[in-house]
Amino acid sequence: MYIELMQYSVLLMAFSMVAAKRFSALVTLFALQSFLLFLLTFSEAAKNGSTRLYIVAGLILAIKVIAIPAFLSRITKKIKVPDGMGLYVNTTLSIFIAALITLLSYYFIRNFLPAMDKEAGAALIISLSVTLIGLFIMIFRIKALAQVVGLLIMENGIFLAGASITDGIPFFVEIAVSFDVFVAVMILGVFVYRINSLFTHIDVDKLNELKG
Amino acid sequence: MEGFVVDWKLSFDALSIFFGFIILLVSIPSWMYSIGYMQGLYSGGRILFAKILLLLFILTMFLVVFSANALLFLIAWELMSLLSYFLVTLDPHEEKASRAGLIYILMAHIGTAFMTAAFLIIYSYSGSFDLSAFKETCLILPLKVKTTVFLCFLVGFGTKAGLIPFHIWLPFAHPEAPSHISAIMSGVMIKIGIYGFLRFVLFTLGVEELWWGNLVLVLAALSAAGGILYALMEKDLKKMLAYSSIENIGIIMLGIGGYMIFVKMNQPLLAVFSLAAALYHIINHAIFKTLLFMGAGSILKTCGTKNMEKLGGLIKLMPVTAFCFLIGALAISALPPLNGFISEWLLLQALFYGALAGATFAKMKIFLALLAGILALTGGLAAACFVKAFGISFLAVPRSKKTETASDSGWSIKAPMIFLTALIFIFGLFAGPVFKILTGVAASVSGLNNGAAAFTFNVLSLAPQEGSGVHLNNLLLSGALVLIGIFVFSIFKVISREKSITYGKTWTCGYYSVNGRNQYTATGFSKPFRVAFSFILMPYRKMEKIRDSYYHVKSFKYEVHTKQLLNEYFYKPVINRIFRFAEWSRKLQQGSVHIYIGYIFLALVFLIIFLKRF
Amino acid sequence: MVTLSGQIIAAVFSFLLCVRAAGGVPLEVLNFFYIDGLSAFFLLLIAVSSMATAFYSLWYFKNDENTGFYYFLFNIFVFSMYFVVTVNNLGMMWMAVEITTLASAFLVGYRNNKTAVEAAWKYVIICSVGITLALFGIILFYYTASSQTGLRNLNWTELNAAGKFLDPMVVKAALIFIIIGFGTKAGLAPMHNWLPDAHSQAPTPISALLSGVLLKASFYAIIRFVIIASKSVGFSFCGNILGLFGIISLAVAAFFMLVQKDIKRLLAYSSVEHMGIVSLGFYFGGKAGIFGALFHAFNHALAKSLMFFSSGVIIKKYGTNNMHQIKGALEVLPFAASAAFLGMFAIAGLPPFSIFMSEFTVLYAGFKNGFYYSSSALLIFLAIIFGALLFHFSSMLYGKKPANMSASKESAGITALFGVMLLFLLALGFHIPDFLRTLIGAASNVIFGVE
Amino acid sequence: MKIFLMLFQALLGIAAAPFAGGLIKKLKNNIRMRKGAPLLQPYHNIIKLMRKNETISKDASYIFTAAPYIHLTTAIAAVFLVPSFFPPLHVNGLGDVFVIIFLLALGRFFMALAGLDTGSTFGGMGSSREMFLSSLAEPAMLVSVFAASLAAGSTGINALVAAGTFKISLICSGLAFYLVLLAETARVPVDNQETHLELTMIHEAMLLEYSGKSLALIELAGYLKQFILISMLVYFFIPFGTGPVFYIAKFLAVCAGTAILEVTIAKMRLFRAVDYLIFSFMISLAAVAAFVMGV
Repeated sequence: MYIELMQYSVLLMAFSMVAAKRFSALVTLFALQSFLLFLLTFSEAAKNGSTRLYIVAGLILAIKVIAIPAFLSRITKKIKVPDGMGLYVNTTLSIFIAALITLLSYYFIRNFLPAMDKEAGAALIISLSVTLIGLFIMIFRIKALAQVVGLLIMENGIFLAGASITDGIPFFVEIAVSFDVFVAVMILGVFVYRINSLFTHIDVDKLNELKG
Repeated sequence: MEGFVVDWKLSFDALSIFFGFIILLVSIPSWMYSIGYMQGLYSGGRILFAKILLLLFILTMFLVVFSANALLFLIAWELMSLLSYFLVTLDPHEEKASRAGLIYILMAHIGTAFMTAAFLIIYSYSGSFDLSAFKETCLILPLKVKTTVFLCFLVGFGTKAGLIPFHIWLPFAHPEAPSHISAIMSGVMIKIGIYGFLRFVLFTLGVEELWWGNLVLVLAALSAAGGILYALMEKDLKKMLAYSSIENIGIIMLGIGGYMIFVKMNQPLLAVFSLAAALYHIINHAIFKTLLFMGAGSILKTCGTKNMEKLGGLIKLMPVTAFCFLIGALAISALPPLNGFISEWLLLQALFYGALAGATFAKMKIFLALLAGILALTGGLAAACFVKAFGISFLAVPRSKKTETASDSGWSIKAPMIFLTALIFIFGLFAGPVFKILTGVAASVSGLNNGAAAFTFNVLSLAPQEGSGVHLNNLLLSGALVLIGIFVFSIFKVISREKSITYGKTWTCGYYSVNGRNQYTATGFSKPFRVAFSFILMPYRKMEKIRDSYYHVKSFKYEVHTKQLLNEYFYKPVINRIFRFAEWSRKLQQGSVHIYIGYIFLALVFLIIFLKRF
Repeated sequence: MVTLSGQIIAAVFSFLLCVRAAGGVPLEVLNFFYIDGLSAFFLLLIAVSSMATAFYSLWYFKNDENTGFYYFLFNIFVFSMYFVVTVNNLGMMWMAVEITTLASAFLVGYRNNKTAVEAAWKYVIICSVGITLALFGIILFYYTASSQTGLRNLNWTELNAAGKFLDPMVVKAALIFIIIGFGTKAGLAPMHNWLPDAHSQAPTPISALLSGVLLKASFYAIIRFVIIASKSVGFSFCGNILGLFGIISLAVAAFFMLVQKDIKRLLAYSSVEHMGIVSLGFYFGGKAGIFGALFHAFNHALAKSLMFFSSGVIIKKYGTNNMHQIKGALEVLPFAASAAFLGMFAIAGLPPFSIFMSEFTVLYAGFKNGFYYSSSALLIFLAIIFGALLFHFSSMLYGKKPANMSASKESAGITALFGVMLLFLLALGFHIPDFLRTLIGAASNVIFGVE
Repeated sequence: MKIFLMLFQALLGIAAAPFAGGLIKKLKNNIRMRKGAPLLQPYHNIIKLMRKNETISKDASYIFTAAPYIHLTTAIAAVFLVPSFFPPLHVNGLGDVFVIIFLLALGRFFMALAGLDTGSTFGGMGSSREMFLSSLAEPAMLVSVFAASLAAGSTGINALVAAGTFKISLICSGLAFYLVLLAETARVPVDNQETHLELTMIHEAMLLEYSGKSLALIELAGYLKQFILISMLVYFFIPFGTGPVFYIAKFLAVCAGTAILEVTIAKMRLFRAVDYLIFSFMISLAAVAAFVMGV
């Protein structure tokens, strides 16, 4: 019961991230979403008290809830860019599109994977739509950092899928993936620095020297 | 089957040997010619490079002709194009040459693409690249497949041979290449295209339907007439020769198309006859086109130009070249008693007897008569074209400084030309025996019943059909000509007692001085044709007044050009379309990473929606 | 130097593995590494071109100091690719692919100027997106596997064994994500957009490595999943999707190459084209198609590295990527330019070079299995691409050299490298050595699931 | 025996050829109510020219000197092929009716070269126009002969002579051939032998530089050509009646017709002549069509 609730609230987080205008808000919301994931895994762990799930939950807490948001907000402090992250489409339309995306994933799962049982299906719908919403944010938000967060949201969505429809993908893969994410974010951060120092802005849509 | 293995199986049947002979016939003199031709034009290292390339080129041609395996054939074929491309663009500074080479190799490649398709279609039935296997498979191919294959072959080989819709590379590549290369390309390489057509369409695929033959005949007629018409318009000597190659390919294809329809009209004897005539013309064209290109080359070497408007009076300055060129011109205009005349006469006979024999094919009679007419027109235009070529560039007074000081080149240039001139006479005079051999070739490769006996009346004279009372003994004819000539000459020597001959200025309505500037020009010579055929040639003129003040026009600049129908209305538009589309498509990639991710998203959505379709 | 020797050792080692695996008996190391014919084949591919690249890098960076960082990343990059093709666990494989991205990101941005960083950014972002989608696919795979057969790990061997029990619909759904995800990294259009930027901005050796090996490595990942999926949904489904992307890639490459100005971008698009051909080979299927595709991947690795190397020499000399500013290269750098020219004919698929053979095989598969339209389309696009390549290269190589430029002597080692590579291409065109033949045979056996 | 007869016939033809020219001139003048030159004037001209000194342009080469001989030689060689006074006489090996056309072409080729040889503008213009017209005339001539030989079943001279039946196809082809004949012999609708205004001349312009003996050769060759063509017309296309008498009668008739025609119609512009020749080509094709229909 509360598991579904949490899953839906993850989706809700995604929506609210779509609605977010300022970058700091985005980061906070991301931390929140990750925290929900942490709770999800933790409860799973508590239910069938397996140590490896505890560890995974701990990893999430460490990396996604604490480290990465901290890192991101530190970057935002370091590079003095306006906090707004530049919207191609305004929030209302964005939310509408996000809704459409959710519908799409609903259609997809229900049409193509009818064999699934209800809960798994619902979870899959949610995670897929979260993933795609992350993709949406990467497409329709101008600033580099927004794209980083978008990537992270996709990761979250996938993690949700991994956690809910399967009983957790194999252990060391799990760990590897989360470290991987961490490294990726680090590297992206470095590049954000570089972009800022070279271009004195992080509007990646202005990065269009190379074309054709 | 895992990967293809090239097996180096060669076969030496009559057709291959015939073409091998032609390769030798042309490449040996050209090789010798190249020695004298290249020195002074290129640096030493480049000459060596060119020689190696030339050797490889000739070898690949042999490989193409003798390969008994389609894959080997294909590889050798493409190699041939590649090497000749390198030879065309021998001088890396020549922007024009590199552009010409580009067009050439591109067209060649497209042709090869068609051939590849055809080969693969056959192979997917036969499962082996062996030519014999191909032959067996082609018996059982369904008709639609056969037609497809035929069309592919027609385009593929037609491109190499320079048949008219696919000819555009030829007038670019041949003039830009070094002359000995032009000689080989025009003399042999385009014939290799014919070889491919014979080998794969006639003797592997077999003639399935009458309209195939008709199609070939129509294209051939187009090539013959169109080629010579464009040749007539040219004032660039080598370009003119290139166009005339197109014409001759047309004539050869007439013979081959004749074979195709005669087979369908079940006239095996005629079929063999017409094919043999085509083979004869292949030899002849190889000889005199090589010779003519060599002549043009030695002019280019000494006068530094191949523009007729700048030449003139060379018959006194370089007599040997002039004589050889004259003989070549006579031969290529199909004038008796030289070899070109023989093959064209034979082709006319083939058409005539075809028209006579095809009793059940009433409309074929008219068609063949029309073809005969076109052949005659071609002959007439060819004569005009070469009167112009020889008359303007060799006769009268030099038209430029550099031409006045021209002189015959060294022996390594002269000897091959003289040799080929001799060949022209030989293949003209001993038509009987030569034709006997060729009919043997045609009969044996086509597997039709051997008419070799039927076409020669006695050892020396040709007879298209026994009992028709038509014999041509060229030896006799030329003997008669010579005798009569001597007779006439001596008679007139006798009856007109020795009169004094005074040498004076040329009379031009009392105009005081005749010099290079006010002679008749090549452009002027071809004017009537330009006007008469303006519906094809679409001539247009550029006039430009060069004035030093508003009132006083110092001089006029006047140019006439003709348009290439196909280029204007087919090739250029297509190419422009492609480029415009490409330019437009660049808009899809404007550098915004967001849009790029958007593409991924769209692809995903597309697949999700159409998942059931896959 | 260290790097080179390291690479050589690795190459020798992987070569041994190939010899081992060519026998067809897969080799498992502590249930973590798994090397069968397919992996072995790709090992060989990686080994050859990374060795060559290491050698080339020595020349390329001979004049600049502190290249330590470069070589460090280079090695990580290469070894992560080795890891991709040898590891058994698909999750690990996914991670390895991600690591290749992360490692090469800094290499792409190595020159650290505006364009370089821009390219690197696009590279990382787009590839990470793709990879993430791929992960989703993997999870779907794992989901169906675990729910159908109670499988508890992601080992390829076991998934493959469970192949026929998987739920087809889920597999199809998963496959979409897999192909789009890894396809992004394999440079299939329309997910290819990072590729020209990255190739044009990276240092030349890295460009060579990217299109020579990286694309294949991620294509290898696709193949792995296709093998499993074909068990339940049949090969043709996977083939069709690949075929769609293949045709799109060819078309995109053809038209973008026509109007290209930057030589390295040109080569990048030609890589897109060749990946398209490889996937078309899978589309056409049949033994011939697969064989052609794999062989083509190998040839392309060779030829494309050669192209990048030689044009790198030209670029270094002229100091520009812009093809309109390069003229008369044949005069300035006879050897490199000739190598580039011949290599151009090679990648354009002219005989007697080996790429002709592989393309021919692929085409044959197409005609044999009745894909007349796509085969003809392939032929047409190949013709256009040939025209484009020749158009650009003849304008670069021929013509008069710039007045201020003088013909300089070229490094013998590099010339020798070119010579060797050309020789390989030529030799493979005439005869495929039995070793390679059996290796590719083993690989295609793996694909067909023949024991 | 046959050989001697043949030689005799040839000589007779050569002797008779100028007469035809004279006859046509005379008739034309008479129709115009003029007295005109005597019938034998052509002979006088030729002899007179033989006696005269010759002037040759200093720019000319051996082509210029050789051309008249070659021209005449080819004409005479053709005479050996054409049936004239004794129909069935000709050397078998010498070929067929196509060969006649080729032979005439050879002579023309050299005349055209000679026209260019002196570097005179008119010569060039003349040879250009000559080649132009002849290249257009050639297909018409060939196809008309083609049609006739279709009717005869062979291109051999004997067969053509023997094919003695009237047919529409034969009339058509005969008409076509006659039109070509007018063009080839430089007669009125296409060219005008009597003009001496350089710009309107075609055939004459080509010979402008010639004088003396060479000119004599050329004139003789011209008469021979006319003789040959008329004989061909007479034998191949007007098939009734054989034997020398009929031949001469028909020959004279054709000459008379030509004369009348030349007087009554006017010369065409050069580029109208194109239509004229294409018209004759079409007629000859029509002849083939008629033959196919069997009429």
